[in-house]
Amino acid sequence: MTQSGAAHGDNYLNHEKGIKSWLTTVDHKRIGVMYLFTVLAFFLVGGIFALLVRLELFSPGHTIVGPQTYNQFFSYHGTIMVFMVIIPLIPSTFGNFILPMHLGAKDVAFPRLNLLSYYLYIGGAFLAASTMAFKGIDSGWTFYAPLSLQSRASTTLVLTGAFIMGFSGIITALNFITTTHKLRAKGLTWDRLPLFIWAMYATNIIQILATPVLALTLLLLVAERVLGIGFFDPTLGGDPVLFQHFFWFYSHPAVYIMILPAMGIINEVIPVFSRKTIFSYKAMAAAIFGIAIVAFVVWGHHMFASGQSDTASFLFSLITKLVGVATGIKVFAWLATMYKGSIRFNAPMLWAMAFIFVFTVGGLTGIYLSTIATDIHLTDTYFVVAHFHYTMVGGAITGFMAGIHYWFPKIFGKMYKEGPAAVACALVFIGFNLTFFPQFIAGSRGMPRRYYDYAPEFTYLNQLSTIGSFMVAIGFVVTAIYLFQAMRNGAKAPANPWGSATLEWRTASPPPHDNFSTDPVVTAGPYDYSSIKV
Amino acid sequence: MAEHTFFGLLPPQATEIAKGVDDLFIFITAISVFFFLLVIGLMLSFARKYRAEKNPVPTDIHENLPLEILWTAIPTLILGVIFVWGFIVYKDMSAAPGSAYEIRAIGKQWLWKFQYDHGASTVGELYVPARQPVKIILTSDDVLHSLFIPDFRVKKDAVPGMYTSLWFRADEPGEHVIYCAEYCGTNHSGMLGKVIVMEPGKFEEWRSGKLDATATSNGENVPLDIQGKALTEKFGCVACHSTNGSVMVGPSFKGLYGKTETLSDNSKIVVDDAYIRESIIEPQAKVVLGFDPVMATYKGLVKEEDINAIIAYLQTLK
Amino acid sequence: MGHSADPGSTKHEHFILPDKLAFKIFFLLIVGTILTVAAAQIHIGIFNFPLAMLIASIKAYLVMSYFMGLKFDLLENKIYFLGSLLFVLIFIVLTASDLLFREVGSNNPDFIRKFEGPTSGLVAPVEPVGHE
Amino acid sequence: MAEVAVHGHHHHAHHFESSEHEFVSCKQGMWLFLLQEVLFFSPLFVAYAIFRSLYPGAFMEGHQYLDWRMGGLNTLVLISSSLSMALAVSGAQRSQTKRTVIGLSLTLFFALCFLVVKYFEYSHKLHLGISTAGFFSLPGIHDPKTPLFFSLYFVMTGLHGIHVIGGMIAIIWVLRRARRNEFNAQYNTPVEMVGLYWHFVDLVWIYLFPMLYLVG
Repeated sequence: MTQSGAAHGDNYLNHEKGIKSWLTTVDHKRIGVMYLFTVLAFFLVGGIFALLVRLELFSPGHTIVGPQTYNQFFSYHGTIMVFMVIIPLIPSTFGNFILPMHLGAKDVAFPRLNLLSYYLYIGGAFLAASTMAFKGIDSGWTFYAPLSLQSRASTTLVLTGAFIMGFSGIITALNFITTTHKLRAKGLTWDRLPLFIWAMYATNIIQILATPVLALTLLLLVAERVLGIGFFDPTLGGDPVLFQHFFWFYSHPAVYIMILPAMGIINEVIPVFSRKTIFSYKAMAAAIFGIAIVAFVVWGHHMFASGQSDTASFLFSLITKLVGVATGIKVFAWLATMYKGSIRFNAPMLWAMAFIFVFTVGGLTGIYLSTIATDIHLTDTYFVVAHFHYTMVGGAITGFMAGIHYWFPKIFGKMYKEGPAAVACALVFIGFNLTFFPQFIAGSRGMPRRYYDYAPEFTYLNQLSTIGSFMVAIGFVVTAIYLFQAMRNGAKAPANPWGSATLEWRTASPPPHDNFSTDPVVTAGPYDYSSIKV
Repeated sequence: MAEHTFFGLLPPQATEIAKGVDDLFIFITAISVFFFLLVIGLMLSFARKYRAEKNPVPTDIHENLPLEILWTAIPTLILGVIFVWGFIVYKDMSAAPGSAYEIRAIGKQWLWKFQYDHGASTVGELYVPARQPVKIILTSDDVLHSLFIPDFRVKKDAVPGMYTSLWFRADEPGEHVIYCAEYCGTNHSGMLGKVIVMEPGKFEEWRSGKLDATATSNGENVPLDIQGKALTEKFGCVACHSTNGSVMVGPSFKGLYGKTETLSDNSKIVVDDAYIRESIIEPQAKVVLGFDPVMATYKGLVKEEDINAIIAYLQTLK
Repeated sequence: MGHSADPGSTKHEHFILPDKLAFKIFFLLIVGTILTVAAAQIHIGIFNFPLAMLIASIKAYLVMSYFMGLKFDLLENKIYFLGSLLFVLIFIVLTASDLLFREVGSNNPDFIRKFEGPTSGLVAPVEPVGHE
Repeated sequence: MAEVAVHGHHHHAHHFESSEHEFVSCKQGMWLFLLQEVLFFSPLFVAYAIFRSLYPGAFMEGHQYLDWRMGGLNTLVLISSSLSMALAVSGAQRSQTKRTVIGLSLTLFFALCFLVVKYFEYSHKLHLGISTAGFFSLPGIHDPKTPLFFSLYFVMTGLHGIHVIGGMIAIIWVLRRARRNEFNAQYNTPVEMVGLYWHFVDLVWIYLFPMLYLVG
């Protein structure tokens, strides 16, 4: 089945030489790799801000910086992590690299648009990050209305940067939807698509429907600051809660843009390492789409205490319960996939199991926040901070780590060592729980979020959290070390190291420039391992 | 102060509603712990029982409709129960009883101001009668704030240009902390307050003016500079102006009185009573060089006697 | 050479708008515009706006299906473009469920009068109540 | 993408099976782009719906200052530009290059007329002191929310105007290629795509005209 011989020497990495060939490439694989390194660089910057926030909160009152600098730290941590890291993290790295190969296509539908979306991302990201050299940003990543309008920081610049980055996401989504529709391999009908493609398809639908609303909301904020249009400014007759509606109409679907691709990766990893087909493929695809549709009707649960009418709170709370059901279906189905399988604990599987653990905690704590009565007490406290870090860092970042360890041999053609990978996974997992579980307790005891100075009773919990955050940092550093080391002189990776049945493993690793020497024909499902020996 | 409830996970319960919310919180926790142990238990047992060495040949299972229906219906049922229970509790929380005593609260960059029906207004201290429903009508003068009283399990945003409301009935007298829960700028974490629950009789006494609302609790004849010190803490001055010479958001109070300061337009002035009074009422008028004009006005909040007390206090800080 | 699995989705006759139909649509659009303006003159109160939107939607239908050829296009393109209106509808309905149903709020005139006007915004800022 | 050979024969991109396959994919990409544009305008329609139901008086008072005759003229101009664009596209599909060039030029002309009418409207209003809420200085306004109506007017028609300018740039690009005789019955994708975009811009104005100018 595998065709590794033909493309032995020539692959997409050494097809053309020189930095210019990389910067002007339209090969979806090279663009995926460029995104990978750019997004990870911003992940490092966002991570440093996270550590600075945790350092400042090590003790009540002044620890390392004053209140204004602290406000800039958490604003940058939020903005960089949300807009520059976790939204493009999986869709633009593994989406770009793997999606066309999963479909058996030679490239995405519009390769030049793909390169344009990379440069839009870079342009927007550097414009937003350049505000560090000016007056910074101090209204959080949410830019709530009256404060972001009166802020003397360079808010207009970061809003323009985020506006440009939004179009990068839209064009990528547009590209992938057309590719999924029009460039599928022969025999690859809709019910033989790998679930990663279903997850990416749902993510792209959300991206193409929600990101334009964010783009215009940011534009309206800029117009508000520059032209004084008064939609959100109470002194000109507007309503700040209207801004929260516009903002969360994008930002809740955005959290599903972050988590659905991670679910897609887990849908790929667990069957391969359990040697068993995914449990109830149709229900899983339906659950993915269920989440994608419900994503657009629940944004009001961020605003239960914001002066929203009781009618709206009632509606949003009721519909949000559906998300819990759909997520439950997926978690139980993953467990059912492991049932009676033949499980091998390679690094991707360890990260997938860490994902299930952490995402379950994240999902369950969502129940507290979707019920209005308990949410009134818990919203805007560290309980919410812990909840969205469990779902976003626990979900999307852990899903990404499972994905990088799963597709590393295919992308770089080298194998990494399993020992350090297990150590790093344990470090990050324990450090993560040590960082964020104490925050649940601080939150339920009433510690509000975005607090520079807190009451002495919360000191012990914050100190635990700071120690945990440095453990996570060490875990990621260890990961970076052994992955870069493997990139340089790791063992040559075979075409199909994990014995997977999806199309990208039928070609050499790293794949040739045109992905497949002969066009693949799909005859079986994506998780049919009967014909593949490990 | 009553101790924390539910293994220290929740603040003390100071109202009936708080008990209702905590019961629901405990129920959801029970459900969550159960499902957490179920999912993680199953995952670990499958991982141990079906690892490659022990179970080399995987069995081919595609789906199991009854099981799928089960694990869709049960969560839906449980979430339905939680929703209905939550709605019942919330109905009491949202609608204040008609007989509630109304107090207006105004959030302002970095302090809470409360206005009572008999005309008095206090900063940072909310005086309420025990065992009687109290309705707080919230609004804000500048940006979003949020009145959060953990012990009462109540929280509502103060939105400029709009009124929102919350209500509670405190069980017994005591003091409870007030936080601002909506990020509102530099001193968001310093925007604290206190709910002082009094016996109804004592509250009536206070209400009819016998106790001066702004005097510190230990009565009348407190020296002016001591009152001034208490006022600089209550109005949140010390959150931005240090008293030990270190530069914070604003210039330090230490040695400020009588000092010649250079202003942002490089002109020089001597810090005297008039400059301090003007900087409290119109902070942007004369900003010291090197500082951002961040300070918001205290006009309408600080009385003349308060300014005199603050000036007296500043004179003691050599 | 990647080729699509179900050929149906790529083979479709290339729709070319006949000139006669183009001018007919153009004429209908002009009539529509005149109707829109005429409809605005007759004052039927609450029904004016829905009527205007109905006429505009008919004109929009004409442009979409003939000038843009959506009528003769693939089903998936129809679903995408018209599906987007569903999400705009969700956006409007749920946002309205908040702003139009607030009992305590900026749009509740009797509530405002009870407290001598809002504290900020166009109306004069609040003066401290009673003796300050 | 499409490498265009000199003598007008178009080679479809290597990863497409045929130029027909490429055309269908481009059209789907365009429809997805238009889907995104609908959502891009949606917050303004939400703001319109909310503010109109909250402050009907402001809309009543505000729209008297809008000249519906100018709006009506602009509607006719845009409808004619839709016609000329449709004729240009059908011309390209029939390899009648001369008609394509004339059609596109006419569309460009109508777009220019639209912007000129818009310029007069805006300058007249700004001269009167009618502008967005922050700089509003028109005397004799009763409803405190009327400046909000004009903010909505300027933002909606302004954003639409930017899309008209974007459309004109696209038309100029396609017009130059049409004049170099690059389009024929086998290859006219760019003309059709620009046509779709232009009809969408007209579609938005069809809704804006009654909403802003003809408040019942």
